[in-house]
Amino acid sequence: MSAKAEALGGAGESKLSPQFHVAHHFDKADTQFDAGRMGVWLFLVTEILLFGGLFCAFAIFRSKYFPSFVEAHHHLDRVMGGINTIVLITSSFTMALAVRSAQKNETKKTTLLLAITLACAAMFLVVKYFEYSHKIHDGLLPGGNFTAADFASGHPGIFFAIYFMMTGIHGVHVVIGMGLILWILLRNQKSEFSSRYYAPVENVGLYWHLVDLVWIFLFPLLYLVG
Amino acid sequence: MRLDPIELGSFWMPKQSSTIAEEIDTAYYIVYWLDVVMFVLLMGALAYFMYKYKRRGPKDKLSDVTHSTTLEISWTIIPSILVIALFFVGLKGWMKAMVAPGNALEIRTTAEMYMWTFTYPNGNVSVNELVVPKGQPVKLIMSSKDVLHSFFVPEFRVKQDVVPGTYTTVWFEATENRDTILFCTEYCGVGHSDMMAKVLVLDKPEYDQWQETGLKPGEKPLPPAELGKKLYATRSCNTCHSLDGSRIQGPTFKGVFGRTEQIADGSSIKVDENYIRESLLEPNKKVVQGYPAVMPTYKGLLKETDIDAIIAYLKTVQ
Amino acid sequence: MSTSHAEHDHEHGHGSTNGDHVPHVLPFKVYIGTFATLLFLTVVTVAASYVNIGHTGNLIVALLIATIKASVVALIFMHLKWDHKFHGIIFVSALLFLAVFIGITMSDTEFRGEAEAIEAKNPVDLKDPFKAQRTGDIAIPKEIAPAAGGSAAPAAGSAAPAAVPAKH
Amino acid sequence: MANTATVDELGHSPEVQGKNYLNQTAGVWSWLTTVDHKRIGIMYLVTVLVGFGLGGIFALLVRLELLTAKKTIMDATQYNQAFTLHGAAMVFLFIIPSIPASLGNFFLPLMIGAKDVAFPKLNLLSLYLFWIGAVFMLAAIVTGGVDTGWTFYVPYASGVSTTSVISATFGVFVMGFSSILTGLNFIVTLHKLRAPGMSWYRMPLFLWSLYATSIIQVLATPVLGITLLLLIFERAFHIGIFDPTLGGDPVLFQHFFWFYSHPAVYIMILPGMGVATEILTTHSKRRVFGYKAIAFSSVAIALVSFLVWGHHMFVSGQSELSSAIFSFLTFFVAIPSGVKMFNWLGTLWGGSIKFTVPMLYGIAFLFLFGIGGLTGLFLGTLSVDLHLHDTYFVVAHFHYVMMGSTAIAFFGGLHHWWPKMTGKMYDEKLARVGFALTFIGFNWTFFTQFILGTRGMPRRYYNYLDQFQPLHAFSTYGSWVLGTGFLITFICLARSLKSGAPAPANPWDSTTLEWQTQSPPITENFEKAPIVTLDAYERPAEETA
Repeated sequence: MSAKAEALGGAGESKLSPQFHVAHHFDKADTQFDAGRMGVWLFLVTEILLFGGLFCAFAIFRSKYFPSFVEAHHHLDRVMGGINTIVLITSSFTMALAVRSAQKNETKKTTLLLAITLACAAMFLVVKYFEYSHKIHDGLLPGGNFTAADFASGHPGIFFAIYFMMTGIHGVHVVIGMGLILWILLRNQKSEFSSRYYAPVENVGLYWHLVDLVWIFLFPLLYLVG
Repeated sequence: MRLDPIELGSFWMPKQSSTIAEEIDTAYYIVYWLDVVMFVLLMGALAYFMYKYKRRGPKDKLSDVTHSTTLEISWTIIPSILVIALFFVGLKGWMKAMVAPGNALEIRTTAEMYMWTFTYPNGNVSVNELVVPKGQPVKLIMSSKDVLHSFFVPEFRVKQDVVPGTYTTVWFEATENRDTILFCTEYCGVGHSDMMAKVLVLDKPEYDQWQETGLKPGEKPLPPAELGKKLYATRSCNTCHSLDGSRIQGPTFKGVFGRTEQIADGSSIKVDENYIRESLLEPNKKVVQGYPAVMPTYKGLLKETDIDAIIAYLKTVQ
Repeated sequence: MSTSHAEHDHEHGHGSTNGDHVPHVLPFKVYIGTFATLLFLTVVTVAASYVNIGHTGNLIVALLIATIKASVVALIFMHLKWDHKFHGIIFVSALLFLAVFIGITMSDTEFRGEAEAIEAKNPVDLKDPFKAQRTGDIAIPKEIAPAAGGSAAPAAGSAAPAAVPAKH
Repeated sequence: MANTATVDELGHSPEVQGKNYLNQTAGVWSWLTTVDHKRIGIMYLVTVLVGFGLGGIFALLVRLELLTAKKTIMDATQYNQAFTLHGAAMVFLFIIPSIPASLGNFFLPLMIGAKDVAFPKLNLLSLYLFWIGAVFMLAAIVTGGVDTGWTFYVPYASGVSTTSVISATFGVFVMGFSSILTGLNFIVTLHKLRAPGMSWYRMPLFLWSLYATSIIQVLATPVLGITLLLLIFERAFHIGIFDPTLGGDPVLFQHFFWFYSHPAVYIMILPGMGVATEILTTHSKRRVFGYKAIAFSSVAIALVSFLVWGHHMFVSGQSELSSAIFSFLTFFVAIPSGVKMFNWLGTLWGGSIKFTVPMLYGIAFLFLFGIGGLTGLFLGTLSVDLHLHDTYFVVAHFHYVMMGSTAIAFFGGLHHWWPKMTGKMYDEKLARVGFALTFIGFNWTFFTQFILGTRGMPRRYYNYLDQFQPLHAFSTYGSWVLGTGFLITFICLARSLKSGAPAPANPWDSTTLEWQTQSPPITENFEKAPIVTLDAYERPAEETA
């Protein structure tokens, strides 16, 4: 695929929103933009390591209680998980496009794309809700709360502890992400962004992609291979 | 129980009372002297510079040397070699401490808040008192019933956490005929500092005698009925058989001797020496009607004298 | 010694000379292509999970596809491909440290009790860790073991998990 | 000697006469809503000093209880809470934020010639998060205390303890975010806001140490977050990951905990090393010897610190393989630490050493860090650790590092930068008395504990064997001297606020940028953005000639 960038920067298109100014401690707008991005990347590092702890627990207990993990993962719904994967990838796609349209000063299109992203996120949570209520109904719960009877292997509760912690914390990130997207959507409505200042859209986008990225690993590990 | 204090072998260390202690102390003193030499050199230099380069006035001549690659490399490489050597010093003793000899006497050790229970190969149990033979490797297979504990005998220089849900092991071979002390060294709650136990090191014959009769050197044998009473408690008879006539898991011992019991198959039997003996060794052959057949066998876990003692004791429970 | 100041500004292709930020817009087809790739790989990974190539095989395939998907998201949606190298280093270092964390931790959990047959992978009954030994079904030390015969009754409410194997 | 031509001898040009960041605006509200890194630094400073006072009171109570072998003033439950709160307050409320969040916040932008940190609002947010976390920790004290030890080991903390573990751990969890945000802010600031001419190798070494610290804060703290979250869920909902009755693994908790908390030890010590470097070079007027070696050793320590956490677990029941790997890697932390030590001595060599109060702290740092570092070799040596683990030897070792090194460096830094921060000079004589008592009391208290430890005295013991009583009592007497020393230091500093002489811009004749503006600095730090033409510790040619 062609990765050639079409650099925008023509005089007509670079309107600056009235709210935007370069903070006094930065020498220029570009430095400010870069600083923000670097900050977000560092923040994403912390997110990766936060989830990393759970991935570590998953690896260790999968090895320790392998039969339980295999048996337990059959109780997760691959179809629902798959649908959620597609929903989240779609939201990532629309988010990426929203950043692109913000870069191109297409305010209305940005709003529309952000709204679609928001809708996808909501849909993800709805599917998650159905999955959770199903699990709760069947007693497929973490550790000491596990009540499902028809299990042959020893420690399915550990699997569901990891399942609920991972998807739960991921779900919290989705909710936070929705709040952030709503926030930039409202700011976009007020025409605060332009091709010269769209850092918040870009940075929320980065966060949202990370949420997607985590799910890209959660889905196969929990739903597909157990 | 009065706990004997730790006897000191040197200014720093307790007496060496196990085979591993010497090796660990040697490693300790290697690090110690290395540290002393390093410290004296560093602080000597510091003191000298403080004296030599004390500010005498604003016109003091300042050195303009800002770096020396030779020095940097040498004080990177030389310490690296030293610490790698230290690693191997530590590893050697550690390997010895980690791998128990094959002929080690195995003692099951249970830690719980806040006591130690030791179960010996022949089924003897001691609480908060570890009795080991001198000159024979002893391996403790340990587990905890609740939280983390840690087994530490300063004079033996051994330490190992006791973890619930898994077994950990530690081994040592005692070399001194004296009592010492074992500590719990992993914080385990309000009674943590009271979770100590006495370690009793006996000569092999005395150890064997203790295992056989429960008698430590200098102790007189108990009369059979009293030994039976002790066994009733230490061998957990009391979990299932009451003394006051109440029903627990099994029939009460109150007035059991001479009583006529209805057996599960419908026949009846008078409780005498033979029935008690049989019930200890093959408990589920003749189970009293209305009680579950759940008693474990004591075959191999009780000696003849023990059985006699229990019978003698049961005669007294009326 | 003094040249490295603000080194990233120079490799940053789209910073304009007057310091204004000028965006770097990718063509639409790049995004749509990425999206299609991600959807395709999702279908592949679900399909692959139905093909049994051994648990390790399935795990490797799933992780491989997930890594490809994640790389695509990071490189294109997150613009890492066109971004400062330093941001890539930050991102990769996170993964590196995560690998260290998981790897070294597993050097413990996978190798515990190597020297001790009794420890390895045996959960202990917390209420009575040595129940099996005391009731005499298993692991009676050899001096008295021959006496332990077939008539041994199971312990009361024997919930003990597959008790400790004999040492000898 | 000025790197910038705009600041005059006194540091007061007519335009900014009498104006500074303290009196720019007034009122509590102006402080609570400030985004000025200097004011945020000062608020952090006050908070960590309160934390230090709190931890210190618990420390004195613990030592007092240990005066006798049985009960002295409190029962075992209270004792367990006292040492837990001493540890938790000192680690989370004092040492971790002490140097980076207070001195770092104040001086990092000044030292690179910037007007502020990259994200000033985030900086304020991190202060608020710190306060919120502290409130949860204090709430834990009020609502039943905590008796788990600051390490929160399971299963005791997850199931058995009946105290307010959730409140305390949640407080630490929130403070973790504060730490992450500070670290993140510093990294971006150092990358993006260095003044023209301020290349990486011209930065004062304090900033290299803060950079290394920030790397750890960003990479390690999230793992503490997830660990504490799992602990809270374990306690509240029995999810079983750490619970052996449900198939969980209590040793795994220790891995999770120490993956953060070992690097956190370097969050504590690295900034202290940085402060010591600044003090030693300034007060000996000598350019730092081996600048690059010190700079890179900071980063090396940060990176290696992630590979050694298991040396806290040699006897925990982890695999023998792990222990061997960790012991080997642990020894390599000694190398960069040693390199620093040698280079510090190299810096003093050929200098012009003036024994100012900060310099006394700097020299004490070398002495105490020498002991703290060298005794670490005992604990890294596998077989020796079998005997010393969880004894008073460990207690003495980490107090030499945490308190003898970090806290001493912190107080050294406080005395070094006090004139800049407050615009006031303190009473040198009184400060010397405070220092002397602190130094003597510290060694008195803690060197004794090395002896206790090797003789087999386990830590966290309320009752102990009578044979240890004389040494314990000796250590307790030392703690009173130590406490008096700190009290005098506090009084000295507090008095200077009221009656101290006004401080000149550069009382120590230092070369770094923070001294090139007036004391205290104006809100914008510098009247004109400085342009750097010399290395950090380089003096202009006419001066050295």
